[in-house]
Amino acid sequence: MNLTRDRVVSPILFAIASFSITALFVIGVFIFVEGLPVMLRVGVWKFIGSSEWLPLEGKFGILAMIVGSITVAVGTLVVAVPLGVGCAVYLSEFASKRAVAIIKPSIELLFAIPSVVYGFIGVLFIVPFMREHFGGDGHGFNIVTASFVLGIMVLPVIVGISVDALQAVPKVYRDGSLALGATQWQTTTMVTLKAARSGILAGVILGMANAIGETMAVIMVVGNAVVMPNSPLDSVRTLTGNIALEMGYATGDHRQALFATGVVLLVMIMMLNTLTRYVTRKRVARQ
Amino acid sequence: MGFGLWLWAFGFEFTVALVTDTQEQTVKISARDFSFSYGTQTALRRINLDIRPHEIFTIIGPARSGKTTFLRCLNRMNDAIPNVRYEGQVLLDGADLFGKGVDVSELRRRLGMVFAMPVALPKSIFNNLALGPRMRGIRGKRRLSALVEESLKAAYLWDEVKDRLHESARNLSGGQQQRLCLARAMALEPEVLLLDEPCSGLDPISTRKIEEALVELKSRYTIILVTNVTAQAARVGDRTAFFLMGEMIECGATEKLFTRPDDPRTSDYITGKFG
Amino acid sequence: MTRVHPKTKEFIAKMALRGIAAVVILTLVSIVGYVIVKGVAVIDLKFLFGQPRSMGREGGVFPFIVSSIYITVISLAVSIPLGLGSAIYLTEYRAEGWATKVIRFGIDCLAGIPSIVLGLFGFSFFVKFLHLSWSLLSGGLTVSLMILPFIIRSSEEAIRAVPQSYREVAFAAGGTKWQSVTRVVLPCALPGVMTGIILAIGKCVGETASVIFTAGTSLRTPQSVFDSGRTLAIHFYLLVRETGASDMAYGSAATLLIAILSVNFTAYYLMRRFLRRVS
Amino acid sequence: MKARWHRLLMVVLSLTAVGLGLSGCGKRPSQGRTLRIVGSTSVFPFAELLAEAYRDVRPDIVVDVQAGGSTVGVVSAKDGICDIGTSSRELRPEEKEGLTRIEIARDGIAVIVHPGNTIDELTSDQVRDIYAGKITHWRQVGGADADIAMVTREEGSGTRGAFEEIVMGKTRISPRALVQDSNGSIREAVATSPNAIGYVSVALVNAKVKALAVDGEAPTEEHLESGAYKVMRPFLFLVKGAPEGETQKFIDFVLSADGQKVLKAEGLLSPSKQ
Repeated sequence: MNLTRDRVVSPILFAIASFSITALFVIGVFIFVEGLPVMLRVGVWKFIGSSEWLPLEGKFGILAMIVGSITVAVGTLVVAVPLGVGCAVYLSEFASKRAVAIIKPSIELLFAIPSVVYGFIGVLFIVPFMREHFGGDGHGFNIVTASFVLGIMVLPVIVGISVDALQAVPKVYRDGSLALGATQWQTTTMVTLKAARSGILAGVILGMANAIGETMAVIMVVGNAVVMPNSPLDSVRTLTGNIALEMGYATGDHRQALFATGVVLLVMIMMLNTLTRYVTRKRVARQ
Repeated sequence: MGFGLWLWAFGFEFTVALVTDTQEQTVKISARDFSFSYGTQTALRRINLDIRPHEIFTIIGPARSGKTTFLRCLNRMNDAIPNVRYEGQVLLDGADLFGKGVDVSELRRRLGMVFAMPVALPKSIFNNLALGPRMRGIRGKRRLSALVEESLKAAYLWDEVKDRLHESARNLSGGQQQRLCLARAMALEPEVLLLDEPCSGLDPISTRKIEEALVELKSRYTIILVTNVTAQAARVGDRTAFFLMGEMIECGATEKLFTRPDDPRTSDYITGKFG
Repeated sequence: MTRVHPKTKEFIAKMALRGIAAVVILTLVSIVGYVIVKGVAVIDLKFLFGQPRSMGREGGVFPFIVSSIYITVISLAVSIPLGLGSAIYLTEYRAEGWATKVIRFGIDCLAGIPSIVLGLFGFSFFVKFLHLSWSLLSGGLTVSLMILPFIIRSSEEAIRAVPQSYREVAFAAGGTKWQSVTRVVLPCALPGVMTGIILAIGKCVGETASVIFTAGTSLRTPQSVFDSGRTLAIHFYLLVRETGASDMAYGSAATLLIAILSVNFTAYYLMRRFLRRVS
Repeated sequence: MKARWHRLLMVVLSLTAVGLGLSGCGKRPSQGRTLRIVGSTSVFPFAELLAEAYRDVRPDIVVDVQAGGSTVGVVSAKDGICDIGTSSRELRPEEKEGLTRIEIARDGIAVIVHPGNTIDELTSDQVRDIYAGKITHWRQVGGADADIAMVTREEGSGTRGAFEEIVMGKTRISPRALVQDSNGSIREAVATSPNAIGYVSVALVNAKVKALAVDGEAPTEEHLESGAYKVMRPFLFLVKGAPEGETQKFIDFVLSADGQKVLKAEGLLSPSKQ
């Protein structure tokens, strides 16, 4: 009886496990079928190489938005990496065990705060602050604002993964270094951080993927102007924002162009993913 | 439930048949030209030995000599390793272990195993012991309780834990945990006990308790004990085999093997020239 | 170049790190605290169980709470069996090989898809292609695609963390693979699996981008999964967009945060108690 | 321990069961009892209010309103996904086919600035030049010493379409304009930025923002009715084929004095006499 059940279970589980692949395939098909035709009609290079976005006149160029997504993501990292990794190093290397036992799960809890709440805080505090003290073309709705909002938003991800990576470094490494007379700080910078490097990097890339994929919080604070940014104080539109903003009103080619925006977004995220896999695989190989 | 009951009834009859069988037989387990390899590595080479019912058969040998591998072949725990290859035969009551249609679960139930490191599952003591019987489909509370009590008594653990059967087994000491593992193996109502260096992590007192239990249990089970403490083999073994580099060098009555070994390598090992 | 004494350096670095950690924690805590403090004044029984009036500018948020629960329940009901099943298959039933590589790649890709793109897909697949229209079912299914990879990963990690020796015990006791999984491995991995599920609940409740295109924005209390509904997170987003930082917006946000945090806290607490009991 | 695990299994199973049960009880007749209205985000708040008012008249009817966008309204009505589609702009010729167009109200589009702004009035040429990016500084139109932050709706929006048609003519709105995706969010953006200019439905103008007079005419009800204030567009209900049954009854209610009273109270104008 048991054996027969086992023989039945395996294929069922295989079917379940293949669901992700199937879902991915169906998603891909639906997005590509809707998005590719207009992309091919306009020309792929023109679509991603021009920044003229006049969907009602049939001009679809999303370069400005690609640049927008990337600048916002980079800005996010500039804000989040020093804070997140610093916080993680403090937690795993210097804080007391009891403090970590309380703080780390709390930070992970914050992972569950809806992104719209971060956007709301951004509109309420950071946008007026930026407008009054820095001004610029975006009048407060700009790349820096979005970077701060997203930077805070991805902190829990980066802190959580970095702490895990740091704590996974065997204690003997640290003991070895301390035994050689190094201070705790020297041990951290020269031994622990080096050993945990790829784990932290994976967390950072994941944070970046989150930043590129975030939609609603960004729409609220980035201003959504379709222009090539000249300064960090300019407003930009991100790829995700473009879809969310115009989806409601789009029809025909315009709508397909939004699906095509989704295609570009997908490809960008896949590239980041491949990078993550490469980074983490190297870690595995080394160990 | 009905199905389980039927199965239980079937199993019962089966055991009765075996009991009548074992009274006549003189060989419980017998390896014939048995070789075992995984990948390109040969772990066991042409092993020939017979294990008699109701004896303590000890296997000694240095690390990586294949003794644990041999033990794990007996209840087919090595099946999970990819690319394994068996050659030759191992017969249990005359039937090939690796033959077609062998129910591995049933086989493993008949050969209860205790590992080198005591593994107490993060469950209560009772549930640790009841795991095996439950997986066989035994549900009755009374029957389970009886089995648990009986096995704990046989492992000399009952008096120490009878008041806290429903507390976590992880709170037991190392020695107690290993006796728990022994009891867990016995709760399967097996015919053979396979013990893989069961005392390697234990202090002398715990070791003695387990050894005493084993001698006591001989009347009910056939016991195969793998050990790297030659003295232990000398203390409890009826017959002993010496393994080296995947080969069985010598096998015989323990006393004879320890006093007048045939093979110079055996005497080198037991006198401590290497190992 | 003046050489700073290592001890001084250590002191400075430690202080700087402590400062950074304080900034991070304070920022996050103050965001949560601010919203809850501002919003908690609005929350009363009438707010929680009342119907919204004039576009949600007045009245209660009951329909949105119901919709949020629907979306969460539907997506968990779909993604927990699929996620656990996949995790079990990948860890227990299949040796690492091309099959696991392909499946893992699929899971990673699925995890990487931005929620807005999932929203596009949900709209064209569930809403239009399957004729489910804007409904909680469409929304819940879309969200389940979002949290599935997350649940698979966390379950997989938890299952992997169960010592190999536990499985051997199960096998040695005559267990089949399935028995070793259900009776030994899963119970031991349960805390980890639950952590993943709890975090996933947070994601379900807080998701906006994909739900807005699939579940719609109806203000009514949904009667069935085929009805459209507006989740609390979407309601908050629309309120903020349409009316700015109003009391109602704070109230909704606070309700949302309190709900998520209390689910998480309860779960953590239960898990700790559970862990203490067994180990 | 084991019991706990079984309990979890029970929870999962019952969740699934609840899900299935819910989907089971969802199979009830949708026609006749639920009216589904989908479309323009500008019409959405008003349709929602109408639905609320209709609940008092016909408690047995559920009116379900979705915001999607004017174009979604048109497409959904055509596809039959909804009973009534809504649009806040005039239909394009190719969209008209197969749809019955019912004008339920007219809405002025107000040009708004921050209440602290010293400007009270602009000509339509000035508004156009501001949005075209030719005028970038408030001093150029007699205002304060500050850059203008223009806020616009996204491409495809009904409000934007009407604004472009009436004010911009052939000129394009500068891509530098900040984009917000609803009337409300434009109002909020303008209300919080001292140097911003935006355009929203007249009905949404409140104390947080200041509506400018365009070409000397303030967007008051009187000027709108008389046609002196030109920036105006219709709110449409769209029905596939001819409206019938409960759909027709709801439309009758909207066009009745009771329905119109709801819209009037929010600052909309009655539909143009046809």
